[in-house]
Amino acid sequence: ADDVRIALVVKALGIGFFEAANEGAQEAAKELGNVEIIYTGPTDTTAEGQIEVINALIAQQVDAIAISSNDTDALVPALKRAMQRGITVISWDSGVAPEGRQLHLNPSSNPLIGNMIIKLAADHLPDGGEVALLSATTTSTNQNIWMEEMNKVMGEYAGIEVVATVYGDDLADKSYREATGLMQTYPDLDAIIAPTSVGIVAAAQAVVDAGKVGQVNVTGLGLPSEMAGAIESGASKSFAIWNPIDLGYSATMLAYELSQNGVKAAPGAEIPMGRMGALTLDDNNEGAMADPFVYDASNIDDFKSIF
Amino acid sequence: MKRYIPLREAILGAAILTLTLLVASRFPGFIAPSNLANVFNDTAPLIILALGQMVVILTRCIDLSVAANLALTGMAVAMINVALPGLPIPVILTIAVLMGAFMGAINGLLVWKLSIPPIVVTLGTMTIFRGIIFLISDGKWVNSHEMSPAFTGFPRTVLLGLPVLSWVAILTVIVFGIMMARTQSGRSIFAVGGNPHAAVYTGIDVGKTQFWAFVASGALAGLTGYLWVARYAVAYVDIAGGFELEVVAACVIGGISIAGGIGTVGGAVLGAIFLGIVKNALPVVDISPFWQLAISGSAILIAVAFNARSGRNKGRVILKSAEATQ
Amino acid sequence: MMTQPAPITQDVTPVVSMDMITKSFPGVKALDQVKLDLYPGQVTALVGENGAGKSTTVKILTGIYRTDGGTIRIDGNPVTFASPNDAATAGITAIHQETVLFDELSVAENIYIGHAPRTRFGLIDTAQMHRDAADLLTEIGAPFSSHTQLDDLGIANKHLVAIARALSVDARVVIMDEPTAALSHKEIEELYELVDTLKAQGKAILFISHKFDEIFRIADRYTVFRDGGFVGDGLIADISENDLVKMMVGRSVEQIFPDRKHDVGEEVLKVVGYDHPTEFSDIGFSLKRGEILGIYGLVGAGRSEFMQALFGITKPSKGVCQMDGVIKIIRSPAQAVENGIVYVPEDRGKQGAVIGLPIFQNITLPSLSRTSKRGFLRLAEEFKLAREYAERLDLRAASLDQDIGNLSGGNQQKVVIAKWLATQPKVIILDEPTKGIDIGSKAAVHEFMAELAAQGLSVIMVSSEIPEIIGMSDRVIVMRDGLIAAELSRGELSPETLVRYAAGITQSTEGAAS
Amino acid sequence: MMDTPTTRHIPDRLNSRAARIFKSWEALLLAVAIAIFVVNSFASPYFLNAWNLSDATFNFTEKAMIAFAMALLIIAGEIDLSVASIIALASTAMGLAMQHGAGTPELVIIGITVGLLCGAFNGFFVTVLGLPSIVVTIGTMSLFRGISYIILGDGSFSGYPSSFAWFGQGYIYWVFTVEMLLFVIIAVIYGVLLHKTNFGRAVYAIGNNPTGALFSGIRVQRVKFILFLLTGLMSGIAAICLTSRLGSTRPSIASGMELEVVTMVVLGGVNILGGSGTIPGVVIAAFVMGLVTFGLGLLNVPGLVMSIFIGLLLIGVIALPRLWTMVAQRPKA
Ligand SMILES: Nc1ncnc2c1ncn2[C@@H]1O[C@H](COP(=O)(O)OP(=O)(O)OP(=O)(O)O)[C@@H](O)[C@H]1O
Ligand SMILES: Nc1ncnc2c1ncn2[C@@H]1O[C@H](COP(=O)(O)OP(=O)(O)OP(=O)(O)O)[C@@H](O)[C@H]1O
Ligand SMILES: [Mg+2]
Ligand SMILES: [Mg+2]
Repeated sequence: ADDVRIALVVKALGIGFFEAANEGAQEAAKELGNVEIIYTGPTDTTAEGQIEVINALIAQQVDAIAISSNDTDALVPALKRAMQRGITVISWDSGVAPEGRQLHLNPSSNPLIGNMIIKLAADHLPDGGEVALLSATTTSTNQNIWMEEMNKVMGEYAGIEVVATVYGDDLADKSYREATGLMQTYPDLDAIIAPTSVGIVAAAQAVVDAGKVGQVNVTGLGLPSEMAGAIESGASKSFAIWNPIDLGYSATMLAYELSQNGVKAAPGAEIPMGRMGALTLDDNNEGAMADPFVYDASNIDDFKSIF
Repeated sequence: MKRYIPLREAILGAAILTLTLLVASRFPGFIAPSNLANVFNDTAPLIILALGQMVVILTRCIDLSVAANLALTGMAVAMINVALPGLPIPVILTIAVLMGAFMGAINGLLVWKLSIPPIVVTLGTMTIFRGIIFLISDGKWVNSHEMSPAFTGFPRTVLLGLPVLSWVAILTVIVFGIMMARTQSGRSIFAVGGNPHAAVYTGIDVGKTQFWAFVASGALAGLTGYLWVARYAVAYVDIAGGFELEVVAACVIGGISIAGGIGTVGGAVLGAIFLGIVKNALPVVDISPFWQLAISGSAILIAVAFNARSGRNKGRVILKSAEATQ
Repeated sequence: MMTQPAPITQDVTPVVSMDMITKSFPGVKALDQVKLDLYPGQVTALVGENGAGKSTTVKILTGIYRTDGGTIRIDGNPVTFASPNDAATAGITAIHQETVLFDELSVAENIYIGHAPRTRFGLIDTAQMHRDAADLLTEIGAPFSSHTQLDDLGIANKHLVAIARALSVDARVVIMDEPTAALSHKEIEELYELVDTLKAQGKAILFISHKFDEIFRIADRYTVFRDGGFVGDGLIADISENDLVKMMVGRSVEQIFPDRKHDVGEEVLKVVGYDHPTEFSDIGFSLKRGEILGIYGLVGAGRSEFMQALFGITKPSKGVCQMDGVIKIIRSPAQAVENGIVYVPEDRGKQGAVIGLPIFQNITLPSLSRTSKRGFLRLAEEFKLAREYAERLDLRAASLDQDIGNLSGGNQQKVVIAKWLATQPKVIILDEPTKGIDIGSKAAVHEFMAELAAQGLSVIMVSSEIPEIIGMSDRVIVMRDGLIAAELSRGELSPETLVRYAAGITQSTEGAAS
Repeated sequence: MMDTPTTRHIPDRLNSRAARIFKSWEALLLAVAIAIFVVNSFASPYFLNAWNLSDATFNFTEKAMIAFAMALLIIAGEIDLSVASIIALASTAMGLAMQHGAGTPELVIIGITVGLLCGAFNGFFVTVLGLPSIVVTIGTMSLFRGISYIILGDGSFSGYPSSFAWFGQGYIYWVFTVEMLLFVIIAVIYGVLLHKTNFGRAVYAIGNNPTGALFSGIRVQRVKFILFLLTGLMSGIAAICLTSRLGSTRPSIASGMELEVVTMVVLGGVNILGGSGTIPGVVIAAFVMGLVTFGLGLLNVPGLVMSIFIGLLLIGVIALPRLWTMVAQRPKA
């Protein structure tokens, strides 16, 4: 029989995080035996680019699409069409609106992440202090949700004050400039929280260049391979991320279950995802994979060559 | 009657000064010398590229491929650095300049030998260069920890209080200043843009001059490519995406006429600095960064409208009575 | 003859000698095995009709074009010019027919671009350059500084810069391609003196001109080309003006103007009080049916500017225009055409012809409302209209959908005239209709003009040529510095009167006004 | 000359219609399009499928709508680089209106109005103030999108009425989409406008010689202003389609589209310096670009690699004929 073709659609090609997810997907494919992974995505992080990719995938009549989306709403019509043509659609990492997918796999639960990013900063500021947020684009779905969740728990971190939120658009130079701007505007800044792998690296570089290592702690979500230098220089004391390999692996497993084993995605359902256990869906057909994992000087060397 | 050129620059300079003082009135820290040095350093790549673009625009061409050239060179030298971490920086610099110049030469040759309009050529090479970055890098990033400390350290090494990046920009300004004002090639560039037909009669090869303009712009883009990647310590496909328009905007704001032949080094530099200040001031004065795009757009419109006004109506005056009142 | 020619003997060896020179452009053989010799200390006039190949020869001698065949010798040694720089090195310099200068650069830079003095470091020595330029300008009597931006100079002064540029290289051969076409009376005299100086310095001069009085005044020798071929050469002293014209055209040309009845009809156009802030003031006149109104003045007198105001291009600050007694507001050429006023501009390439469009589309461009139906084109109608007028004007073209750019200048002019006749105008303005046109075609244009007038069309003819003005006009308006200096009836016309009013020299006391 | 009664006859045309068509750019481009179609059919088994081909048209329909107006503008010697930003602004305006309860008809009117206003704004700077259009529209390109950013910031609009989805997602009949129908209608309108009307003739005349056109009684500035209006209008219509297709508005919508539109126009044989070009050429170019991107998409070739093909195509189709004539003329010299 022909291979089962599962398309892993990412926000943009060439981002380390997604490359790692692809590794996980390949691992799942090997485990399942008859699966071919089509790893694809636009070359820049736009919804229009993803729609063209989706159209091409629909045309190829792939069996399943697992997508990390650039836009919650804009992809819905295209993905709906995919489902009408009998293609299984799930989203992972960065979700699409419920009507555009069968289920959504969160890397972790949003409240956990929201709490984690502020906790990472607060842990190093026992006496409180000023922190600023350096996010991705203004339209990034998950960053916005995490920041919202973070705001909900702010009360538990007395003395920590969020002084500003800026956007680096997931561009290294813009993030760098925004980080530099933050340090100039708020000379007493104690930490920069960047819940994005591009922003956190740029912010760490900006802190090093401004000679503020030790004064400003950069934390947030990043990849060990990219953050190894920042941990070493001390610009970042710790950061968190979930394991993208596991994420790609789980997404592939879920897509396979839905498309080949007749599993229905419905609230409350428990869907197996190989070595990662099972995903429990909530009322929105969403589920969380695992807790984010914290990296610091003690463990970074074990992970920096993996992803 | 038509000595407007210094006036135009004086006005732009005044605008920059006013802007700076306005920001400083709310945030005195902005005009601290260290911060101004920072702003200048931040603007250095734009200044360097604007000078290259200026030369191209003066010859009645336009180079939309500078940002893609920058990104490709940046990626290439980053990958070279990863592969051969021991390669000394002068060698890297040479490679960057030569690579950039080579890409500029491709543009130049298509314009010179095949007479394809520059906007078409560079629109094409812009996408081709970006595509090639994707091909050679496989879309992957080169991250700071993969680069050698010497590689990332060079542009930020501080000499006499300023980082090398700033010094490179200053040096470029001086070299171009002398070249445009006091050398045969500089004058040829003005001549070719001012009146290509007459240039031929004067023994200046129009196509060849345009070719060299593209080479110069390419070489500067290559140089900036290395500096950019080293400064931000990261290389990926999309770096400096859309930067070509910012470069053109800097030239336009600086009074470089898109029709060729008119413009000065000072204008291009001031245009770049103006944009640099706007960009750096917005986060400081707490205007949402979302305003930046609209502000630079308006600046361009005001600048061209103003430049056109001052250049307008230098027709002859026939009436003796009118001449007296001039 | 005012200048005493240097003693001429046949055994002087030429500095430059062109032989069997051939040059083709796609579709035209511009030069076919021509020869031309230039002698030291002598002025050689090169004469020929439009398109005879004169300027092409100049461009070959200055290294702008390469020959397809033939040899150029300098002092008897064959040379090849690969670029304008080679020709300059060989000591050949030229004042070209078109002004080829740079508006954005200073006068000194214009003079020295390409060969500016250098400092020890190889940089341009600006101070030295300005000193040298100032010397040159004084020498040719130019009344402006070397620091002036070229843009600020008038056309005649620009021409002086071109002359200075030609003199800035230490040349042995100086070429002047219609140098007097853009100059006024006084400057022309100065140019003649300059030519004498150059002759005295032993330089060989090639002088191209359509003006025969000029040729007979300053040339020592002549060479005649016809249709890209060599016809003959010799000493000016040995030939009469009539014979030279005959050699040039290949037949004898009657240099008399067509006979016309000068009875004119009722008033068609009346212009009152046209004013413009800088260009002209208080212009008023009336024009009758079938009349040819000549407008005379020195170059730069504001004639074209006023005509363009009448045609709706330049906006006058005040003034009224009446057609057949009805006041019309003309704010654009489109309105002028609607009211029956059309304008054949001076600058044919830029303003007259739409190069790139085929002939028939050029002709129907202002008449589209008649050939089309509710805004939709009807090609058959267009061809019909275009053919009618093309044939009436005896246009020489391969087909009606040929690009107008491929036509010779004279034929382009015919298309422009056809374009306006097709609109069935009441008033036609012809701005320098014979400028740069050779003797043969000139007569044809004059005849045609007379015929239009006879058919009841009113003609306004702007011209800087006194014989043309006197020969053709029923009435003449002389303009000076943007004002009407005089209005003269046919009986009052004489060259002296015209020049006097145009230059502002009156017998009365106001003579010193300018 | 008038007294010679023998009038010479000048033929209307030298080349027959067939010869002209055969030698035209459009013929060359059509050959390229057919070649790509054939190659695609062999390269991917999924290519020859009505639904897939229908989906593929979305790759170019919206861009092509703008490209038609842009073609006229470029032929007249001007350019509008702000079209993608007009889409962003029009889409943002529609989003705002939608939030205030506007229904589908109002949204359409608003999209079109904003497009026209933006076009008028560009037109004002170019025709009234006499500024070069490339600079003006580089400025408005930042300005229009900048306004979208100021309004939307980090937000986005979604939740357009379901009837609004018709424009970008609806089908007329079987695989034929609403956008395809719009594309065809607009192509025909612009084809007729450019090639069959006095207005079209004026556009060509202006592009070849604006001064000459003015001196021939054409209202040059008015024509140019109308062309900017039309380009704005088309951008407004494209904004309606794109917004409807995406079902949401973000300020980054359609970014970079202006260059694709210009590429399409130039590929279609329109001289970037003005004066020549045809609508059929642009139509074929739209298909060529759509076929290339879709064909490569089926092979899962990343977008940036596709852009290498587009870039090469753009330079190649212009360079090859010139290289050819250069080589052909060499032996003669
Ligand atoms: N660059 C060119 N391309 C094509 N044809 C040309 C070119 N230059 C000149 N010709 C043609 O060559 C012929 C000779 O032109 P040339 O300019 O030498 O004439 P001329 O004798 O100077 O005329 P005039 O008295 O009008 O200045 C003309 O038929 C002209 O159309
Ligand atoms: N300073 C100048 N710069 C550029 N062109 C000029 C200048 N002065 C005159 N000209 C050009 O020289 C020509 C003659 O000038 P203008 O038309 O003003 O004179 P006129 O008396 O109105 O007309 P004509 O030249 O027909 O006698 C025109 O083509 C004009 O454009
Ligand atoms: Mg000539
Ligand atoms: Mg005139």
